[in-house]
Amino acid sequence: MYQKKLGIIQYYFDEWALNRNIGTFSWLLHRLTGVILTIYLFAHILVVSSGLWGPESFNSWLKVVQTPLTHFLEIFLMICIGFHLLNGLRITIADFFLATKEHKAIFWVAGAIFALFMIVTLSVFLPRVFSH
Amino acid sequence: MLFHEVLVIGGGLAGLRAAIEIAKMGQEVAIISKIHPMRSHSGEAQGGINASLANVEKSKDDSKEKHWYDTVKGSDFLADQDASEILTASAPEAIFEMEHWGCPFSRTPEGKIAQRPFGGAGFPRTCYATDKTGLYLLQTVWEQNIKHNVKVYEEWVVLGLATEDGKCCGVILMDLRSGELVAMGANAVIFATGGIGRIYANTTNAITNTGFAISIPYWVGVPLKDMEFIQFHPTSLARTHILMTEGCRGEGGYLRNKDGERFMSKYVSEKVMELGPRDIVARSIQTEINEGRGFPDGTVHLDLTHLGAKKIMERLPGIRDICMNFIGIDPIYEPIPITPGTHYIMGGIDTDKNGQTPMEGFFAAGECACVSTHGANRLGGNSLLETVVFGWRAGEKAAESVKGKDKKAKTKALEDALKREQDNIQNFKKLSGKENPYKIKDELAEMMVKSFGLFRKEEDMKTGLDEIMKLKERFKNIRGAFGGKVFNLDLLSFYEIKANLDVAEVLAISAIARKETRGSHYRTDFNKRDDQNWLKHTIATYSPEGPQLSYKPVTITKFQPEERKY
Amino acid sequence: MVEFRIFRFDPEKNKEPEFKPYQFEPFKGMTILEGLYHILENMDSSLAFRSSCREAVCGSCAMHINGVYRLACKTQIQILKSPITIRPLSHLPIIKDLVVDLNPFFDRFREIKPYLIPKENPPEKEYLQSVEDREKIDDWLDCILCGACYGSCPVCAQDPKYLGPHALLKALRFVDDSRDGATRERVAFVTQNSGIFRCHTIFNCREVCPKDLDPTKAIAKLKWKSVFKKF
Amino acid sequence: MNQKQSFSSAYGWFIQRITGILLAFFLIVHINVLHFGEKFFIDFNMVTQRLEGSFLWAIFYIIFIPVVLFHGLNGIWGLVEDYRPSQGAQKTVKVLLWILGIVGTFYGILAITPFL
Repeated sequence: MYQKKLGIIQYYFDEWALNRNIGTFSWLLHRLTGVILTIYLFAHILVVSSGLWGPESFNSWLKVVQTPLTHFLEIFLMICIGFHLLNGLRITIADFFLATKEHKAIFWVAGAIFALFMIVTLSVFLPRVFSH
Repeated sequence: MLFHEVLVIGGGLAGLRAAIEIAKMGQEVAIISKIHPMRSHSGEAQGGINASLANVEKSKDDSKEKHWYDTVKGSDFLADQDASEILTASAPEAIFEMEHWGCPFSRTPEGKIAQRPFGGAGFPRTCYATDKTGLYLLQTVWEQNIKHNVKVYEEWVVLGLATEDGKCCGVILMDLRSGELVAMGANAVIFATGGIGRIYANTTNAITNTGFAISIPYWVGVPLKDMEFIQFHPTSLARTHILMTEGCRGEGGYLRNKDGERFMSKYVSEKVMELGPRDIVARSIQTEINEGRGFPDGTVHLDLTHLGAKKIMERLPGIRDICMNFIGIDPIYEPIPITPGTHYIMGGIDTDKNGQTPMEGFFAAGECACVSTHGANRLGGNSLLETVVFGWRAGEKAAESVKGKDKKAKTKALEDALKREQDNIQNFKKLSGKENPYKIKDELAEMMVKSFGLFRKEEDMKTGLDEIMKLKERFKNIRGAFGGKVFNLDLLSFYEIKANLDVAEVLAISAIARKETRGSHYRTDFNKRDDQNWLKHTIATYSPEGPQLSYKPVTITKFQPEERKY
Repeated sequence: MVEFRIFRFDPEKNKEPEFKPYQFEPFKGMTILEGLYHILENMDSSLAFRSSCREAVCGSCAMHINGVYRLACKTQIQILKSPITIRPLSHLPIIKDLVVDLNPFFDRFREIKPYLIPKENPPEKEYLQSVEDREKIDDWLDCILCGACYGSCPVCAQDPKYLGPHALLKALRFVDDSRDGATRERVAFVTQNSGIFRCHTIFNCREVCPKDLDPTKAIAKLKWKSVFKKF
Repeated sequence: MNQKQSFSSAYGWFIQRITGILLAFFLIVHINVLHFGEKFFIDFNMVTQRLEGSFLWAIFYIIFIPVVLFHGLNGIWGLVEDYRPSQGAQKTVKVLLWILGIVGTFYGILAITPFL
């Protein structure tokens, strides 16, 4: 008998290769964005906590993190938050209201909301990137 | 050497039901099945299971005796009436048992088991669970096997029987997964291997239903009974021959020819119409097609469009799924093209009413057995009933018969049989001819439809028999089987094709000998029933020169043969 | 002309699986299963696959065909783009070619006690069940145990102890059955570490189910019952 | 039916959904105010102006921080559980996550006090 050995990361690529559909796509992205956001959350707390050592400390830290690059990365952060939030709501709707049949429709509605959100985000964030 | 007190061969309804009974009686039992039990052909049964429960308004005058009479009349009086009586009398009990085990029958408004009308029955007495009754029954019975912890050898194929002094003492098996041959001893063996539909090309049966299983006991001397009686289901989907349940007509579907005419009025009374017994309806359809009133693709239409979406979705959802998947037609809006298809064999391994065959320690139940409750033509809904009732009885009898016997395998006989099968396999692998065995299988199947189909004629059948002999000759000159061990489908097919040829020969010789028309055996050259000469069962016994025929009287207890009119 | 690219693995010959191409002329209305039989009968007698009913009720022939888990018997060749890639079900050990070892799959199924545990002693006739009560279980009955959902579920790959969509669907079938008396035990059982809460609502099971069942919905329903103890 | 049942995962699942819904609200307010409302560059004074003396904002963050930490770390726990770690590893990870969560909550609330 033959069974393929699963690598911890390889596994996600395999599943995506064999199930290319909305469900798998959003599950994978949900995982990825979730992990990124949790890491960001801790970093965020650490940066803000610099205020404990006085306004100067806070301001100097903020200088470090407010560069064109980080501002650009903030757009990426918004993508993560937007997706994770909308997809989380989609799963919650399916779980709570047993709306499994409509999950694709909900996905596309969420996609439309996401697109709107991104238009607003870009219009605010892109100028910020180039204002340095 | 492996040993089990009772071995059940076949994991369909009859086999599983027998195993439960044996486990309940405290005997050790194992099931051997070529496929996983849930893949059995029983699961394809759609319409329902008969019992005179009198649960609906129209059937309140129904009784066991009326069910008995309908069964006997449907059989064209060839049924053994004591067996039919057992079948119909145990029916309510058997169905209540299934219900208690959890079978999700459809319900009447009062919460009782719902019943629908079926062909050849005086009252609506077919208990149903939408149009997937077989699947749900199979699930139920398998679940009970899980509960009783019955050992199942999945994907083990029986290749031969081991006998000693005319008694069955075990089987030779091939484990498909490893390809190893195994001898397994047993004090009793129950065969519940189902039908042989695949020797016909236009069959509604599963791919697994070949003539192989039934030929195994035949080769060691167990006689086959009434093999000429093959039931043709009136409504099978065009080309694929997937079953369209009799429930379609039971729920009020019409049969129409190309002029849109409900042609059944020409063949049976206005009261019965589409709900005649299967042999008559099938022949009527074939007559329409033969006389040019069918559609150009050789079909007539089964029209459900007038039933309305709600009724179809509620009562016949499976039929709708099949139509949409396989021919892209939605029966709510379009009629279904159908032709008759080979469906069921009334004959089989000769057994008495307890499933006991003439060989000691060897039992049979279900479609592969011929208790002869169905005689020359089975009524719809009686086959599921037969599997349950006679599976149960065979299990009970087998369990009783092994009580107090030695729990030891008869090594000598088993080893001989094992050697024989090993040689057989070696021979198959060593062959070096040119013929493709699958071509032989296909040609046989086509020929059977033509020569031993709905309408039979002496000369057609004779040429058919010649053809079988020629194919047998050609089979000796086939290519070798694939040499691998693991999951060797090719090797298994060789066995099956060889068996198909033998079973077809039995069928052909039995059919040629019976010079009358009875039930599903319709001869254009002898188109009258002949109770004087032919009110008897055909028994075919194996001999190296070919099957030897003898005859056995029919048991008649209550109902004297009369003209069969609908 | 159509090309099948079939996953081949013979434990007696190969160490690693490979894909082999087969080309033939299909007839109109030919299904993938008929194609596989055509190959077995005329081109390559070493091919192994499972089949039985050829009408989508036995569940033998679930496999991964052109990117989706489906039943070979009800998939028409003409709706697919050639070459058609055929793989066995995932997450299960491969015995040979397209034949997988379904034992892990059935073991999970057995764990949930898939049989009726009656509330009361059986009456003389049938248990009475109203049409409405029968309707409640109607959506959960048709499972043919083909394994498509198990193969498509990413959780089943990671966690071989995970009960799987098929077993959880069956559990709900008994939980919702008005005749069954073991509801509390059943819900408690599926609330185990490898039970319903390993489901991440990926929807693959309902997308691939050849009988159009909805295991995702069944699991969601069980989650509700588990959290609010509403039996 | 002998396997150990764990109703804690049932509540875990439920609370994950509830905190998720709460977070949707919190995040929209938080991000709207900070990233869309504020000027391009933030410094200590700007934040203090907004938060100083505002009882509502204090409550907002005191709820927001534990909720977001629970949601994040419970999510990580779900991911870890998928890999079926051994009993010992499960315990270790669980303790680690709880410590991270509790410390994070206190430290996070502490971190906003200078602005109040």
